[in-house]
Amino acid sequence: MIRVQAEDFDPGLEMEKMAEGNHAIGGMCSFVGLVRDMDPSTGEDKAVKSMTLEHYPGMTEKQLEKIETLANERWDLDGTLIIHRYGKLNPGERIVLVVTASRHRQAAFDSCNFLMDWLKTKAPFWKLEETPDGGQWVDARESDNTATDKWGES
Amino acid sequence: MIRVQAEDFDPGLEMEKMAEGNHAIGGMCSFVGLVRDMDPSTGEDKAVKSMTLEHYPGMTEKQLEKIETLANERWDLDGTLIIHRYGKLNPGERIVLVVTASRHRQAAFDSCNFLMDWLKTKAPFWKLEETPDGGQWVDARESDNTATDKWGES
Amino acid sequence: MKVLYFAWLRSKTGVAEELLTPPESVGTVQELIDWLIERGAGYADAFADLSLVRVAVNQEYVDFSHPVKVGDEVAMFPPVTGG
Amino acid sequence: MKVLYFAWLRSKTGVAEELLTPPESVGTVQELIDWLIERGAGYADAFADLSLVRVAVNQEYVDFSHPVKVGDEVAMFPPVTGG
Repeated sequence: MIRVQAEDFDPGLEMEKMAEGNHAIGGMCSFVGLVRDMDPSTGEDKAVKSMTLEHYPGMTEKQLEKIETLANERWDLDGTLIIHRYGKLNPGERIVLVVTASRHRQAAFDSCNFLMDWLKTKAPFWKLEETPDGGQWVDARESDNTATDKWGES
Repeated sequence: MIRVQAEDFDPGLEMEKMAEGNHAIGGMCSFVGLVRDMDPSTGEDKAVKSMTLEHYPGMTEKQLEKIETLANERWDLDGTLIIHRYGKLNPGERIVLVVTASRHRQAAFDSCNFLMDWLKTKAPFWKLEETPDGGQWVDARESDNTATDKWGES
Repeated sequence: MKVLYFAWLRSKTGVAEELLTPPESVGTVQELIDWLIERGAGYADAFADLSLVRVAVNQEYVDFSHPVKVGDEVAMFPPVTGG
Repeated sequence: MKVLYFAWLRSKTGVAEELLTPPESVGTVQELIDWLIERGAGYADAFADLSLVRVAVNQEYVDFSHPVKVGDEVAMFPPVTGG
Protein backbone atom coordinates (compact mmCIF):
# COMPACT_ATOMS: atom_id res chain seq x y z
CA MET A 1 0.00 0.00 0.00
CA ILE A 2 1.22 3.52 -0.69
CA ARG A 3 0.16 6.83 0.82
CA VAL A 4 1.30 10.36 -0.04
CA GLN A 5 0.09 12.79 2.59
CA ALA A 6 0.81 15.99 4.51
CA GLU A 7 -0.16 14.42 7.85
CA ASP A 8 2.16 12.60 10.22
CA PHE A 9 1.84 8.81 10.65
CA ASP A 10 2.31 6.34 13.51
CA PRO A 11 4.93 3.71 12.58
CA GLY A 12 3.96 1.34 15.41
CA LEU A 13 0.29 1.43 14.46
CA GLU A 14 1.07 0.87 10.77
CA MET A 15 3.18 -2.19 11.60
CA GLU A 16 0.49 -3.54 13.90
CA LYS A 17 -2.14 -3.17 11.16
CA MET A 18 0.05 -4.96 8.61
CA ALA A 19 0.68 -7.95 10.88
CA GLU A 20 -2.89 -8.26 12.08
CA GLY A 21 -4.37 -11.71 11.47
CA ASN A 22 -1.42 -13.05 9.46
CA HIS A 23 0.49 -15.48 11.67
CA ALA A 24 2.65 -16.66 8.81
CA ILE A 25 4.70 -13.44 9.11
CA GLY A 26 8.04 -14.08 10.81
CA GLY A 27 9.34 -10.55 10.79
CA MET A 28 8.79 -6.97 9.79
CA CYS A 29 11.43 -4.47 8.83
CA SER A 30 10.73 -0.76 8.92
CA PHE A 31 12.61 2.38 8.03
CA VAL A 32 11.61 5.85 9.22
CA GLY A 33 13.29 8.87 7.64
CA LEU A 34 13.49 11.99 9.81
CA VAL A 35 14.20 15.67 9.10
CA ARG A 36 17.81 16.37 10.07
CA ASP A 37 18.95 19.79 11.19
CA MET A 38 22.38 19.52 9.57
CA ASP A 39 23.24 21.99 6.82
CA PRO A 40 23.97 19.75 3.81
CA SER A 41 26.60 22.13 2.39
CA THR A 42 28.57 22.97 5.54
CA GLY A 43 27.86 19.86 7.64
CA GLU A 44 26.94 22.14 10.55
CA ASP A 45 24.36 20.80 13.03
CA LYS A 46 21.24 22.74 14.09
CA ALA A 47 21.44 24.82 10.89
CA VAL A 48 18.16 23.76 9.30
CA LYS A 49 15.13 25.55 10.76
CA SER A 50 12.52 23.77 8.64
CA MET A 51 12.14 21.92 5.39
CA THR A 52 9.50 22.00 2.69
CA LEU A 53 8.93 18.89 0.61
CA GLU A 54 7.59 19.58 -2.83
CA HIS A 55 6.32 16.71 -4.95
CA TYR A 56 4.69 15.93 -8.28
CA PRO A 57 1.17 14.77 -7.49
CA GLY A 58 0.14 11.91 -9.73
CA MET A 59 3.64 10.92 -10.79
CA THR A 60 4.65 10.38 -7.15
CA GLU A 61 1.89 7.81 -6.62
CA LYS A 62 2.71 6.13 -9.94
CA GLN A 63 6.40 5.83 -9.08
CA LEU A 64 5.78 4.56 -5.57
CA GLU A 65 3.33 1.94 -6.85
CA LYS A 66 5.86 0.83 -9.45
CA ILE A 67 8.61 0.52 -6.83
CA GLU A 68 6.28 -1.43 -4.53
CA THR A 69 5.38 -3.80 -7.37
CA LEU A 70 9.08 -4.37 -8.12
CA ALA A 71 9.76 -5.32 -4.49
CA ASN A 72 6.85 -7.76 -4.42
CA GLU A 73 8.04 -9.40 -7.63
CA ARG A 74 11.54 -9.78 -6.28
CA TRP A 75 10.84 -11.03 -2.73
CA ASP A 76 8.23 -13.28 -1.13
CA LEU A 77 6.45 -10.67 0.99
CA ASP A 78 3.35 -10.70 3.18
CA GLY A 79 2.93 -6.94 3.12
CA THR A 80 4.52 -3.67 2.00
CA LEU A 81 3.74 -0.10 2.94
CA ILE A 82 5.23 3.19 1.79
CA ILE A 83 4.09 6.48 3.33
CA HIS A 84 5.73 9.71 2.19
CA ARG A 85 4.82 13.15 3.48
CA TYR A 86 4.97 16.50 1.70
CA GLY A 87 4.70 20.10 2.88
CA LYS A 88 6.51 21.92 5.65
CA LEU A 89 8.30 19.81 8.28
CA ASN A 90 10.50 20.66 11.25
CA PRO A 91 13.73 18.96 12.37
CA GLY A 92 12.96 15.63 14.05
CA GLU A 93 9.69 15.15 12.17
CA ARG A 94 9.00 11.94 10.25
CA ILE A 95 9.25 12.20 6.45
CA VAL A 96 8.89 8.66 5.18
CA LEU A 97 7.96 5.19 6.38
CA VAL A 98 8.64 1.91 4.64
CA VAL A 99 7.47 -1.36 6.19
CA THR A 100 7.90 -4.84 4.77
CA ALA A 101 6.64 -8.11 6.23
CA SER A 102 7.83 -11.58 5.31
CA ARG A 103 8.15 -15.17 6.45
CA HIS A 104 11.88 -14.69 6.07
CA ARG A 105 13.96 -12.18 7.97
CA GLN A 106 16.39 -11.39 5.16
CA ALA A 107 13.61 -10.81 2.62
CA ALA A 108 12.08 -8.24 4.97
CA PHE A 109 15.43 -6.45 5.43
CA ASP A 110 16.44 -6.51 1.76
CA SER A 111 13.08 -5.40 0.36
CA CYS A 112 12.84 -2.53 2.86
CA ASN A 113 16.37 -1.42 1.96
CA PHE A 114 15.55 -1.73 -1.77
CA LEU A 115 12.36 0.32 -1.42
CA MET A 116 14.21 3.13 0.38
CA ASP A 117 17.04 3.16 -2.17
CA TRP A 118 14.62 3.30 -5.10
CA LEU A 119 12.43 5.88 -3.49
CA LYS A 120 15.51 8.09 -2.96
CA THR A 121 16.31 8.09 -6.68
CA LYS A 122 12.90 7.70 -8.35
CA ALA A 123 10.12 9.25 -6.27
CA PRO A 124 9.60 12.87 -7.43
CA PHE A 125 10.13 14.77 -4.17
CA TRP A 126 12.39 17.77 -3.64
CA LYS A 127 13.59 19.21 -0.36
CA LEU A 128 13.90 22.94 0.23
CA GLU A 129 15.70 23.64 3.51
CA GLU A 130 15.34 26.89 5.45
CA THR A 131 18.77 27.82 6.83
CA PRO A 132 20.09 31.11 8.25
CA ASP A 133 21.27 31.86 4.67
CA GLY A 134 17.76 31.42 3.27
CA GLY A 135 16.04 28.62 1.36
CA GLN A 136 18.34 26.04 -0.23
CA TRP A 137 17.28 23.24 -2.56
CA VAL A 138 18.98 20.08 -1.38
CA ASP A 139 21.30 18.55 -3.98
CA ALA A 140 20.84 14.93 -4.97
CA ARG A 141 23.67 12.74 -3.77
CA GLU A 142 25.64 10.47 -6.05
CA SER A 143 25.72 7.93 -3.20
CA ASP A 144 21.96 7.47 -3.59
CA ASN A 145 22.40 6.46 -7.23
CA THR A 146 25.16 4.06 -6.26
CA ALA A 147 22.90 2.61 -3.56
CA THR A 148 20.15 1.97 -6.10
CA ASP A 149 22.59 0.47 -8.59
CA LYS A 150 23.45 -2.33 -6.15
CA TRP A 151 20.03 -3.92 -6.79
CA GLY A 152 20.80 -4.37 -10.50
CA GLU A 153 18.42 -3.79 -13.40
CA SER A 154 14.76 -3.81 -12.50
CA MET B 1 20.22 -0.33 25.34
CA ILE B 2 19.19 -3.93 25.88
CA ARG B 3 16.16 -5.39 27.65
CA VAL B 4 15.25 -9.02 28.33
CA GLN B 5 11.68 -9.24 29.54
CA ALA B 6 8.49 -11.32 29.63
CA GLU B 7 6.30 -8.31 28.83
CA ASP B 8 5.33 -7.09 25.38
CA PHE B 9 6.78 -3.85 24.00
CA ASP B 10 5.57 -1.03 21.76
CA PRO B 11 7.86 -0.65 18.71
CA GLY B 12 6.51 2.79 17.77
CA LEU B 13 6.99 4.15 21.28
CA GLU B 14 10.53 2.74 21.51
CA MET B 15 11.47 4.39 18.22
CA GLU B 16 9.94 7.66 19.31
CA LYS B 17 11.96 7.60 22.56
CA MET B 18 15.20 6.90 20.72
CA ALA B 19 14.76 9.80 18.29
CA GLU B 20 13.60 12.28 20.91
CA GLY B 21 15.73 15.43 21.03
CA ASN B 22 18.36 14.21 18.54
CA HIS B 23 17.79 16.04 15.26
CA ALA B 24 21.02 14.73 13.77
CA ILE B 25 19.32 11.37 13.17
CA GLY B 26 18.43 10.89 9.52
CA GLY B 27 16.80 7.50 9.79
CA MET B 28 15.85 4.61 11.99
CA CYS B 29 15.66 0.99 10.98
CA SER B 30 13.69 -1.51 13.02
CA PHE B 31 13.08 -5.22 12.92
CA VAL B 32 10.25 -6.93 14.80
CA GLY B 33 10.26 -10.73 15.02
CA LEU B 34 6.86 -12.37 15.43
CA VAL B 35 5.72 -15.85 16.50
CA ARG B 36 4.81 -17.81 13.36
CA ASP B 37 2.24 -20.57 13.40
CA MET B 38 4.07 -22.69 10.81
CA ASP B 39 5.28 -26.14 11.88
CA PRO B 40 9.05 -25.95 11.28
CA SER B 41 9.31 -29.66 10.37
CA THR B 42 6.33 -30.04 8.04
CA GLY B 43 6.00 -26.44 6.81
CA GLU B 44 2.28 -26.61 7.59
CA ASP B 45 0.58 -23.31 8.54
CA LYS B 46 -1.54 -22.86 11.68
CA ALA B 47 0.22 -25.82 13.35
CA VAL B 48 1.87 -24.01 16.25
CA LYS B 49 -0.51 -23.31 19.14
CA SER B 50 2.00 -21.50 21.32
CA MET B 51 5.71 -21.16 21.90
CA THR B 52 7.79 -20.99 25.04
CA LEU B 53 11.07 -19.12 24.91
CA GLU B 54 13.63 -20.37 27.42
CA HIS B 55 16.78 -18.36 28.02
CA TYR B 56 19.92 -18.28 30.12
CA PRO B 57 19.54 -15.32 32.48
CA GLY B 58 22.82 -13.50 32.92
CA MET B 59 24.49 -14.85 29.81
CA THR B 60 21.68 -13.49 27.62
CA GLU B 61 22.25 -9.94 28.83
CA LYS B 62 26.04 -10.35 28.44
CA GLN B 63 25.74 -11.58 24.88
CA LEU B 64 23.26 -8.92 23.84
CA GLU B 65 25.46 -6.19 25.31
CA LYS B 66 28.47 -7.61 23.47
CA ILE B 67 26.54 -7.68 20.18
CA GLU B 68 25.33 -4.12 20.71
CA THR B 69 28.90 -2.95 21.41
CA LEU B 70 30.13 -4.63 18.22
CA ALA B 71 27.50 -2.80 16.16
CA ASN B 72 28.41 0.55 17.69
CA GLU B 73 32.10 -0.03 16.98
CA ARG B 74 31.39 -0.93 13.39
CA TRP B 75 28.88 1.77 12.43
CA ASP B 76 28.39 5.44 13.29
CA LEU B 77 25.12 5.15 15.21
CA ASP B 78 23.00 7.57 17.23
CA GLY B 79 21.17 4.84 19.09
CA THR B 80 20.65 1.08 19.35
CA LEU B 81 18.00 -0.93 21.16
CA ILE B 82 17.51 -4.67 21.53
CA ILE B 83 14.47 -6.04 23.36
CA HIS B 84 13.99 -9.81 23.56
CA ARG B 85 11.10 -11.52 25.31
CA TYR B 86 11.02 -14.88 27.06
CA GLY B 87 8.20 -17.09 28.39
CA LYS B 88 5.04 -18.29 26.69
CA LEU B 89 3.94 -16.49 23.52
CA ASN B 90 1.10 -17.05 21.07
CA PRO B 91 1.23 -16.87 17.24
CA GLY B 92 1.35 -13.26 16.06
CA GLU B 93 2.96 -12.01 19.29
CA ARG B 94 6.14 -9.95 19.18
CA ILE B 95 9.35 -11.78 20.22
CA VAL B 96 12.14 -9.38 19.49
CA LEU B 97 12.74 -5.75 18.56
CA VAL B 98 15.92 -4.24 17.20
CA VAL B 99 16.09 -0.51 16.44
CA THR B 100 19.08 1.41 15.11
CA ALA B 101 19.33 5.15 14.47
CA SER B 102 21.95 6.87 12.36
CA ARG B 103 22.76 9.94 10.33
CA HIS B 104 23.16 7.60 7.39
CA ARG B 105 20.43 5.38 6.00
CA GLN B 106 22.65 2.45 5.06
CA ALA B 107 24.34 2.37 8.48
CA ALA B 108 20.92 2.05 10.10
CA PHE B 109 19.91 -0.80 7.77
CA ASP B 110 23.20 -2.70 8.00
CA SER B 111 23.59 -2.46 11.76
CA CYS B 112 19.99 -3.58 12.36
CA ASN B 113 20.51 -6.54 10.01
CA PHE B 114 23.84 -7.36 11.74
CA LEU B 115 22.26 -7.23 15.20
CA MET B 116 19.46 -9.62 14.17
CA ASP B 117 21.89 -12.05 12.50
CA TRP B 118 24.18 -12.11 15.55
CA LEU B 119 21.32 -12.39 17.97
CA LYS B 120 20.03 -15.41 16.01
CA THR B 121 23.31 -17.28 16.46
CA LYS B 122 24.69 -15.96 19.77
CA ALA B 123 21.89 -14.99 22.16
CA PRO B 124 21.07 -17.99 24.39
CA PHE B 125 17.35 -18.43 23.70
CA TRP B 126 15.60 -21.66 22.77
CA LYS B 127 12.13 -22.06 21.31
CA LEU B 128 9.80 -24.86 22.35
CA GLU B 129 6.76 -24.99 20.08
CA GLU B 130 3.45 -26.56 21.08
CA THR B 131 2.07 -28.42 18.08
CA PRO B 132 -0.71 -31.05 17.79
CA ASP B 133 2.11 -33.65 18.19
CA GLY B 134 3.27 -32.12 21.48
CA GLY B 135 6.17 -29.89 22.42
CA GLN B 136 9.01 -29.64 19.88
CA TRP B 137 12.33 -27.88 20.38
CA VAL B 138 13.00 -25.80 17.29
CA ASP B 139 16.19 -26.80 15.46
CA ALA B 140 18.80 -24.18 14.72
CA ARG B 141 19.06 -23.39 11.03
CA GLU B 142 22.31 -23.51 9.11
CA SER B 143 21.11 -20.44 7.18
CA ASP B 144 21.37 -18.38 10.37
CA ASN B 145 25.06 -19.25 10.70
CA THR B 146 25.62 -18.36 7.06
CA ALA B 147 23.81 -15.05 7.63
CA THR B 148 26.12 -14.22 10.53
CA ASP B 149 29.20 -15.23 8.56
CA LYS B 150 28.51 -12.52 5.97
CA TRP B 151 29.59 -9.86 8.51
CA GLY B 152 33.10 -11.37 8.77
CA GLU B 153 35.14 -11.74 11.93
CA SER B 154 34.11 -9.52 14.80
CA MET C 1 0.98 20.48 -24.28
CA LYS C 2 1.15 20.97 -20.51
CA VAL C 3 4.65 21.69 -19.21
CA LEU C 4 5.44 21.50 -15.48
CA TYR C 5 8.54 22.72 -13.62
CA PHE C 6 9.55 21.64 -10.13
CA ALA C 7 11.99 22.74 -7.41
CA TRP C 8 14.70 25.11 -8.67
CA LEU C 9 13.59 24.66 -12.27
CA ARG C 10 10.33 26.27 -11.18
CA SER C 11 12.17 29.07 -9.33
CA LYS C 12 14.37 29.79 -12.35
CA THR C 13 11.68 29.69 -15.04
CA GLY C 14 9.30 31.50 -12.69
CA VAL C 15 6.52 29.15 -13.81
CA ALA C 16 5.00 26.09 -12.14
CA GLU C 17 2.85 24.99 -15.04
CA GLU C 18 2.04 26.33 -18.50
CA LEU C 19 0.04 25.31 -21.54
CA LEU C 20 2.24 25.64 -24.61
CA THR C 21 1.86 25.11 -28.32
CA PRO C 22 5.38 24.62 -29.67
CA PRO C 23 5.93 24.76 -33.44
CA GLU C 24 5.68 21.50 -35.36
CA SER C 25 9.46 21.31 -35.60
CA VAL C 26 9.52 20.42 -31.87
CA GLY C 27 9.24 16.63 -31.83
CA THR C 28 11.42 15.55 -28.88
CA VAL C 29 12.17 16.60 -25.32
CA GLN C 30 15.53 18.03 -26.45
CA GLU C 31 13.84 20.10 -29.14
CA LEU C 32 11.26 21.33 -26.63
CA ILE C 33 14.06 22.43 -24.28
CA ASP C 34 15.93 24.19 -27.11
CA TRP C 35 12.72 26.04 -28.00
CA LEU C 36 12.06 26.96 -24.33
CA ILE C 37 15.59 28.36 -23.94
CA GLU C 38 14.83 30.87 -26.70
CA ARG C 39 11.76 32.08 -24.81
CA GLY C 40 13.74 33.95 -22.15
CA ALA C 41 16.65 34.25 -19.74
CA GLY C 42 14.85 32.34 -16.95
CA TYR C 43 14.54 29.30 -19.19
CA ALA C 44 18.11 29.64 -20.41
CA ASP C 45 19.26 29.70 -16.77
CA ALA C 46 17.08 26.72 -15.79
CA PHE C 47 18.38 24.61 -18.66
CA ALA C 48 22.01 25.78 -18.53
CA ASP C 49 23.24 22.39 -17.27
CA LEU C 50 21.16 19.55 -18.67
CA SER C 51 23.02 16.98 -16.56
CA LEU C 52 20.91 18.34 -13.69
CA VAL C 53 17.60 18.06 -15.49
CA ARG C 54 15.27 15.06 -15.39
CA VAL C 55 12.23 14.72 -17.62
CA ALA C 56 8.96 12.84 -17.36
CA VAL C 57 6.44 12.58 -20.17
CA ASN C 58 2.98 11.61 -19.00
CA GLN C 59 4.46 10.93 -15.55
CA GLU C 60 7.05 8.40 -16.73
CA TYR C 61 10.80 9.05 -16.76
CA VAL C 62 12.14 9.49 -20.30
CA ASP C 63 15.39 10.65 -21.87
CA PHE C 64 15.89 13.75 -24.00
CA SER C 65 15.34 11.91 -27.26
CA HIS C 66 11.81 10.89 -26.23
CA PRO C 67 9.02 12.24 -28.49
CA VAL C 68 6.65 14.93 -27.24
CA LYS C 69 3.32 15.66 -28.88
CA VAL C 70 0.09 17.64 -28.49
CA GLY C 71 -1.76 16.61 -25.33
CA ASP C 72 1.35 15.37 -23.48
CA GLU C 73 2.14 16.32 -19.90
CA VAL C 74 5.87 17.12 -19.83
CA ALA C 75 7.59 17.67 -16.49
CA MET C 76 11.08 19.08 -15.96
CA PHE C 77 12.81 18.79 -12.60
CA PRO C 78 16.15 18.33 -10.83
CA PRO C 79 17.30 14.93 -9.53
CA VAL C 80 14.91 13.92 -6.75
CA THR C 81 15.80 14.36 -3.08
CA GLY C 82 12.95 12.77 -1.13
CA GLY C 83 13.04 9.95 1.37
CA MET D 1 31.29 -26.32 39.98
CA LYS D 2 27.79 -25.30 38.89
CA VAL D 3 26.57 -27.06 35.77
CA LEU D 4 23.49 -25.82 33.86
CA TYR D 5 21.53 -27.53 31.09
CA PHE D 6 19.10 -25.81 28.75
CA ALA D 7 16.39 -26.80 26.25
CA TRP D 8 16.54 -30.48 25.21
CA LEU D 9 19.79 -31.01 27.10
CA ARG D 10 17.81 -30.22 30.21
CA SER D 11 14.96 -32.56 29.17
CA LYS D 12 17.41 -35.40 28.48
CA THR D 13 19.58 -35.05 31.58
CA GLY D 14 16.46 -34.37 33.66
CA VAL D 15 18.38 -31.62 35.47
CA ALA D 16 18.29 -27.83 35.05
CA GLU D 17 21.20 -27.06 37.36
CA GLU D 18 23.49 -29.08 39.65
CA LEU D 19 26.47 -28.48 41.88
CA LEU D 20 29.14 -31.05 41.04
CA THR D 21 32.60 -31.92 42.28
CA PRO D 22 34.27 -33.80 39.44
CA PRO D 23 37.52 -35.69 40.15
CA GLU D 24 40.79 -33.81 39.66
CA SER D 25 41.36 -35.62 36.38
CA VAL D 26 38.56 -33.49 34.85
CA GLY D 27 40.35 -30.39 33.56
CA THR D 28 38.50 -29.45 30.35
CA VAL D 29 34.97 -29.23 29.05
CA GLN D 30 35.50 -32.42 27.04
CA GLU D 31 36.69 -34.29 30.15
CA LEU D 32 33.70 -32.97 32.09
CA ILE D 33 31.33 -34.27 29.40
CA ASP D 34 33.08 -37.67 29.35
CA TRP D 35 32.69 -37.87 33.13
CA LEU D 36 29.01 -36.81 32.97
CA ILE D 37 28.24 -39.47 30.34
CA GLU D 38 29.35 -42.14 32.86
CA ARG D 39 26.88 -40.80 35.40
CA GLY D 40 23.80 -42.19 33.66
CA ALA D 41 21.80 -42.92 30.53
CA GLY D 42 20.17 -39.44 30.48
CA TYR D 43 23.59 -37.79 30.21
CA ALA D 44 24.76 -40.31 27.62
CA ASP D 45 21.65 -39.50 25.57
CA ALA D 46 22.09 -35.74 25.98
CA PHE D 47 25.73 -35.87 24.84
CA ALA D 48 25.31 -38.53 22.12
CA ASP D 49 25.99 -36.00 19.34
CA LEU D 50 28.43 -33.32 20.42
CA SER D 51 28.00 -31.42 17.16
CA LEU D 52 24.66 -30.31 18.65
CA VAL D 53 26.13 -29.18 21.97
CA ARG D 54 27.32 -25.65 22.74
CA VAL D 55 29.20 -24.77 25.93
CA ALA D 56 29.64 -21.58 27.93
CA VAL D 57 32.02 -21.26 30.88
CA ASN D 58 31.21 -18.34 33.13
CA GLN D 59 28.68 -17.16 30.54
CA GLU D 60 31.14 -16.94 27.65
CA TYR D 61 31.13 -19.30 24.67
CA VAL D 62 34.10 -21.73 24.74
CA ASP D 63 35.13 -24.83 22.85
CA PHE D 64 35.49 -28.33 24.28
CA SER D 65 39.21 -27.93 25.02
CA HIS D 66 38.54 -24.99 27.35
CA PRO D 67 39.60 -25.55 31.00
CA VAL D 68 37.02 -26.01 33.76
CA LYS D 69 37.82 -25.57 37.42
CA VAL D 70 36.26 -25.34 40.88
CA GLY D 71 33.89 -22.38 41.09
CA ASP D 72 33.14 -22.23 37.38
CA GLU D 73 29.62 -21.94 35.98
CA VAL D 74 29.46 -24.36 33.06
CA ALA D 75 26.40 -24.31 30.79
CA MET D 76 25.54 -26.92 28.15
CA PHE D 77 22.89 -26.21 25.54
CA PRO D 78 21.84 -26.80 21.93
CA PRO D 79 22.48 -24.22 19.19
CA VAL D 80 20.39 -21.18 19.99
CA THR D 81 17.04 -20.48 18.29
CA GLY D 82 15.93 -17.07 19.55
CA GLY D 83 15.14 -13.93 17.60
